[in-house]
Amino acid sequence: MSWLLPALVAVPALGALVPLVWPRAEADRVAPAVGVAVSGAAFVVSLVVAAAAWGRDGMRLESEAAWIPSLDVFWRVGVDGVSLPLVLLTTLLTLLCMVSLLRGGGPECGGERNLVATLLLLETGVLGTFVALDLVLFFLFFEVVLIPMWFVIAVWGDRHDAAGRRRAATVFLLLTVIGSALMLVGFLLVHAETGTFDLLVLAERGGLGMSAQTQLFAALAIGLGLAVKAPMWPLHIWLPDAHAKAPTVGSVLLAGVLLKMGTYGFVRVWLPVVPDGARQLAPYLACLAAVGIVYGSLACLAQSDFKRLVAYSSVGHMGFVLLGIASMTPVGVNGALVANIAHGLITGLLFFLAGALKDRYDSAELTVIGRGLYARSPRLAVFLAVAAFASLGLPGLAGFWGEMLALLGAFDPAEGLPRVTFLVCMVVGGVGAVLTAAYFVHVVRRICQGEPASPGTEATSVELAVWAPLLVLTVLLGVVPGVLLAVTDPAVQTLLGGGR
Amino acid sequence: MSAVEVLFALLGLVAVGSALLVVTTARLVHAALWLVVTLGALAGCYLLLAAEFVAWVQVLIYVGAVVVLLLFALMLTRAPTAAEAGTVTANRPLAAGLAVLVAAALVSSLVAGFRDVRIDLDDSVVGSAETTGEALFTSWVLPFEVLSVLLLAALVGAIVLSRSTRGGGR
Amino acid sequence: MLLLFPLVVSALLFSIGVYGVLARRNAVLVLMGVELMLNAVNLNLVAFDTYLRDVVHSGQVLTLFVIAVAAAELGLGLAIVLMIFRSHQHIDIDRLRELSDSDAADEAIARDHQIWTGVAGGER
Amino acid sequence: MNPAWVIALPAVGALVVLGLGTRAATGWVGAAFGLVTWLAGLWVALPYVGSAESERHVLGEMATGVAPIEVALTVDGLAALLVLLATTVAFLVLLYSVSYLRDEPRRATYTALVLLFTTAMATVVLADDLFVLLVGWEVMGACSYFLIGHYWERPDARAGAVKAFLLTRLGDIGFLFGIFVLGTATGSWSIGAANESAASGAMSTSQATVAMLLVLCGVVGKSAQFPLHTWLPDAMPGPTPISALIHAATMVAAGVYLVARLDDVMAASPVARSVLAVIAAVTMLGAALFAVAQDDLKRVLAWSTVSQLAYMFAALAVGGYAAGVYHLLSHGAFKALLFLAAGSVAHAIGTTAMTEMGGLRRALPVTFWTMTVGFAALAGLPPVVGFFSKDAVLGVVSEEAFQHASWQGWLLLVSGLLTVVVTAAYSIRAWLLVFCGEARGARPQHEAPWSMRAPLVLLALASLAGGVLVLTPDLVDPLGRTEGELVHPVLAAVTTVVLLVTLLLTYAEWWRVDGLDPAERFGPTRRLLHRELGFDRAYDLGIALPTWALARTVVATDRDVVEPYVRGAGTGARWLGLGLRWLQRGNVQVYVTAVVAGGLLLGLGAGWLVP
Repeated sequence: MSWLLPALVAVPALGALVPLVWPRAEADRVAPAVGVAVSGAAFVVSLVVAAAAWGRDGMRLESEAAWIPSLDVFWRVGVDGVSLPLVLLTTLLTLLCMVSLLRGGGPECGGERNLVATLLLLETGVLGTFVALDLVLFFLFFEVVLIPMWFVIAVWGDRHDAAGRRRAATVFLLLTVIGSALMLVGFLLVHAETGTFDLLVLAERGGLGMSAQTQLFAALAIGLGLAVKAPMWPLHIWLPDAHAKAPTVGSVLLAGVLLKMGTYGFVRVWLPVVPDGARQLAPYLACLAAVGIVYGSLACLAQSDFKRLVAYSSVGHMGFVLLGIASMTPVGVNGALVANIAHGLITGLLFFLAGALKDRYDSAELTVIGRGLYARSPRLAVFLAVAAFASLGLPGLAGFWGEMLALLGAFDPAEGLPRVTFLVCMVVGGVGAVLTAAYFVHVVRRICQGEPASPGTEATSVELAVWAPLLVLTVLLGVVPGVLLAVTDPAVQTLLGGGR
Repeated sequence: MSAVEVLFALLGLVAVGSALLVVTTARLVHAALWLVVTLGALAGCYLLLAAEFVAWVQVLIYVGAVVVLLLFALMLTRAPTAAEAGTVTANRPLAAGLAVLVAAALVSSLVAGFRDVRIDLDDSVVGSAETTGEALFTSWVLPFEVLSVLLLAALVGAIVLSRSTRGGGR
Repeated sequence: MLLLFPLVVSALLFSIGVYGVLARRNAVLVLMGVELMLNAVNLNLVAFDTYLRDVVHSGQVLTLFVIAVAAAELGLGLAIVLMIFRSHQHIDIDRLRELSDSDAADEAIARDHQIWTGVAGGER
Repeated sequence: MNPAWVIALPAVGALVVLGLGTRAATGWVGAAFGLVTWLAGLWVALPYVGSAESERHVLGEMATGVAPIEVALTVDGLAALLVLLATTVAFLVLLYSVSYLRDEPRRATYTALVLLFTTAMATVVLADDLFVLLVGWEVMGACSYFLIGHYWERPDARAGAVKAFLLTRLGDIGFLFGIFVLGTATGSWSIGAANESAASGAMSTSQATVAMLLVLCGVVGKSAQFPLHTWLPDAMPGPTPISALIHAATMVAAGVYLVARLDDVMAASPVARSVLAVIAAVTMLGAALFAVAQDDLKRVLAWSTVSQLAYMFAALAVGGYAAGVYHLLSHGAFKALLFLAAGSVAHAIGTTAMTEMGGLRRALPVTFWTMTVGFAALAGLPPVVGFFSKDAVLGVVSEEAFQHASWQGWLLLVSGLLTVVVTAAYSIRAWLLVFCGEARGARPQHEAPWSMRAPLVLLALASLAGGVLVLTPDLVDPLGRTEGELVHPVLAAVTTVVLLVTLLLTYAEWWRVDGLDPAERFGPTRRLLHRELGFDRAYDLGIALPTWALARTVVATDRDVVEPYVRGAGTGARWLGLGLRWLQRGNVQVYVTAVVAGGLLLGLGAGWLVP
């Protein structure tokens, strides 16, 4: 029984109360600092968690307590190699978001107090999702995230388009809630046949005790719920609007962390709990993922709004993640996990940069931003170019390894899966990778290069402090991906092998 | 068929027939008067069922007080005494259908359940004032007291509601 | 005597009461329908009391209670009917539509809101 | 010394240079790091030059879920030669750039990128593992992209950079899949394992064929071979030293290196070799013809690079490992020389258009003489190195044609001999237009400073003396992969005669048109060649435009097909709400009716279900 994980979840939850109980007159001013302090504390706790669990086999730091025993619902948490990197990513990105709110980086419409509290609540939900080992607990935290995100988009979103941001927020909320409801049905189906919500027990059984029919339906319901969040084509429609209308911190957390909850769920729940159902659905998932890769890339080519473009690029990148998962092989799932982390870092950085551009030019339209950022804001432009190359999957930067492993997984999928289908998906994914390169170099050509349109402002020290860690981690992860893989691989092998 | 049964059947017929007139007559005041007949016939039924005290209470309270109250209400709401068109709403066909269905359901289930059951009236205890009063003030005294509070509350409520708000304000 | 006699009379009276409640326009007549239903119940109670030879006469006592409650209910009901008559000048059930979910009702709510708070209505 | 130093040193240098920013010393610091890297390269490579030994350094291991990726470096004879070539040219280019970019505000990023490129090239050359190789391979591509776009105000530079990156990346996806096939076939990602498996026959022919065809996609992209050849000439808006380093001597040659590295797998697949032969035959002649019609000096050189790379592939396609590698080295030297000399010309007169040049012989003596050596090497005049290496290639091709009577051999021999003629023609045409006759444009003010002249002279000396290598075939082929000599006297005599005749004819034509462009002789054909047979336009129409159209379709699909479902769900709910609202009209009687009906239903239902 370890108190570390409950503490990890509790720190942001309790910290969210601090700005709320602070004297009203001062609250907005001190809120970002409080946010930095609380999320910093959460980051430190996550580092302690990492120190305790990094590189050790199996589930670590487990704690369990009866919650609603009559319904078989328990408080069960723990971390392993699958969740630990995501926990670290979450705390890091939240910390960086809070830092970005410092020194006038906050929302123009004010309300820092509420924003900080909302973001901390969001962090609680995400962290809870990543450490939960009980299906109901997982579902609960999964849902906790939605409401704060709705507020972040609807209240602090694009200030030029009040109706649009509300609509985007509501579409996001509704689609995810519908998905979650399906997921809950799936969980209940699993419980009805097995009598437990314990993820570890269920994973150990590997679908034993469930009829093929039940597994298929449960896998379908759970998969749909997670696919909305991931998002899988064609359930992605909430994503571009939500990202484009959300404030910078909202986009960063949405792309960097929230999408991962969907793919994490696939790895943590879908694959081990209902493996037979998953096996039947995997080819379809792979096809949709491959379509998503190409579709997202093509949509990016025709975007004129930078934030929307980055949003659509997420559809493509998550397609790689889903393709890796669909292959149901250790290598594919490893790839999915690495791609998850890489996408969190890189797209987080890209959204921070898009936010910086939007702050400067009051729009993320490429035509409004204009050409020649290399000359106008060299540091910003260099960050942008490197982030773009990382995102297009240049080997040697973080984006490559995950996508490469996902494609490798599709090249040689698990036994019993149709090889030809997966090969086609792999080739389609490869074409998507080229298209990804096409739109990113196109963007660099449109805004970084060319005759400078107007004088620009260089990145501030706060901005650099936010961007630099992401860039450094992107490069590090690109040069030595083995560090991450060494953590995920044993966990993935056990998950796919069944049992602890 | 015994005499009691014949008598009961007749009274029942009167009750049901006048009840039908209560809900169908076009003259509002007549409806109240037909209600008197129904309630009176029911009082007779109670007598036949050896519930003497209840029968008198029925006559006193229902036929006396309640119907008078209804007539007052009709007058206060300026109900016309002449026959009037449109005393039923558009809901009538549905209502009739439902009433028939309810009747069919109830009667059929009652018939199915109590086809040959007989009440032995010969040596039954007559519900006189004495027996009923004894039951009321021994076994049922607590509900009786609670009922008195209810009546008080209703009294106060009726007064509050019917007071003219114009003078008193909110 | 056959138990069915009072029971059938009671069932018919109840159904007639249902019809009265559902079909009558005048609120007072609706209340008469309610009275019919109550009396149907009373007849049932008395019949079963006699049939079961209840020592404590629960059926008859309960009938007395029902009569008292009916009187109270009627008193309150008629008070309400009178109030409605005062405010609407009629007591036609099907013309009392304040409970409807209509735009007019929405506006009325917004008006009330304005009266109560002094803030322009519809702020949602 | 651990070969990782050759990789690490320039990377550190890149960071240092970036930290220095635009200070005056930036260029010199970059050159210093180039020198250090060159010394490290010498130290690492020299013991293995011409040696059959090899040494493997394991740096780490990376779990993947299947066979782990072993991060390892190997130094053997081939890697040693390439390390020497890459570090040498990189150092010379860095030195040259000190003066070439003296007034350039962006020299910090430039120098850093050149150093980063050196890191990447060293990674490619030294990699023992296919994935490590791929990392270096693509980082090179990215550096190439950024350096082509160095003058990012220029639309042609921007377009060229994008084109170069996308075409090479297209090929690289094939390469990646090829790695998958190789790795799955051998159960390891090591290059050595793949070669062993192919040589021992453990890898089936079909596996080898699929793998090599996929790998060839990457090779064709990187080395600008047909049909992905169009990017290299468009890469010329980049700074000229970059063209020398990346687009002539090293990066584009990495494709050749890769094929040479996987020689055993290649040998296991006759189909792949035939495909490579066809590609080489088409590319060498086509590119040479395109070169004849160009007006821009750098563009001529770019097409000549494409053509010369095809020579190397021709040799490898018929198993002429030694000839291919030899030509790779020789070409690295003389093409770097040619580009740097062209840069010197451009530095002096500010343009690379040959219509602006002429009569530069006297003003730029050092450039003239060194470039003459370069052109001689390109054309293959004895005794310059190009003569020997080209002779080696044609020799191995003719052996294939005559001794094995294979159609690949004949195809390559005919194409190769024709290319000799065309190459000679465009070489002397460029030489004449640049250096001879009357001055047609700006007059040069000065010869280049010493830091630019020194690399020219050194490379010219290397080109002159490189022929000596012919005497030691073990140097380029220590393992004895190919039989036969590198020298073929009869063939050499024939080609030399053909060559001289071509040179004389071209010179005569130039004389006849009075110092104007002898390529005008081609008439309308020339315009067609100038447009490079319209490949660009075809790719635009066939690939780029449909892609854009598809992109717009996708966006429209999202807006008009996928999103309406979402909106439809909202509208549907609203209509349903309106319908239910219609029921809630406030008529109490209706409500009560519903309640009674419901109660009745429940009662009946209960009676029905619970007997």
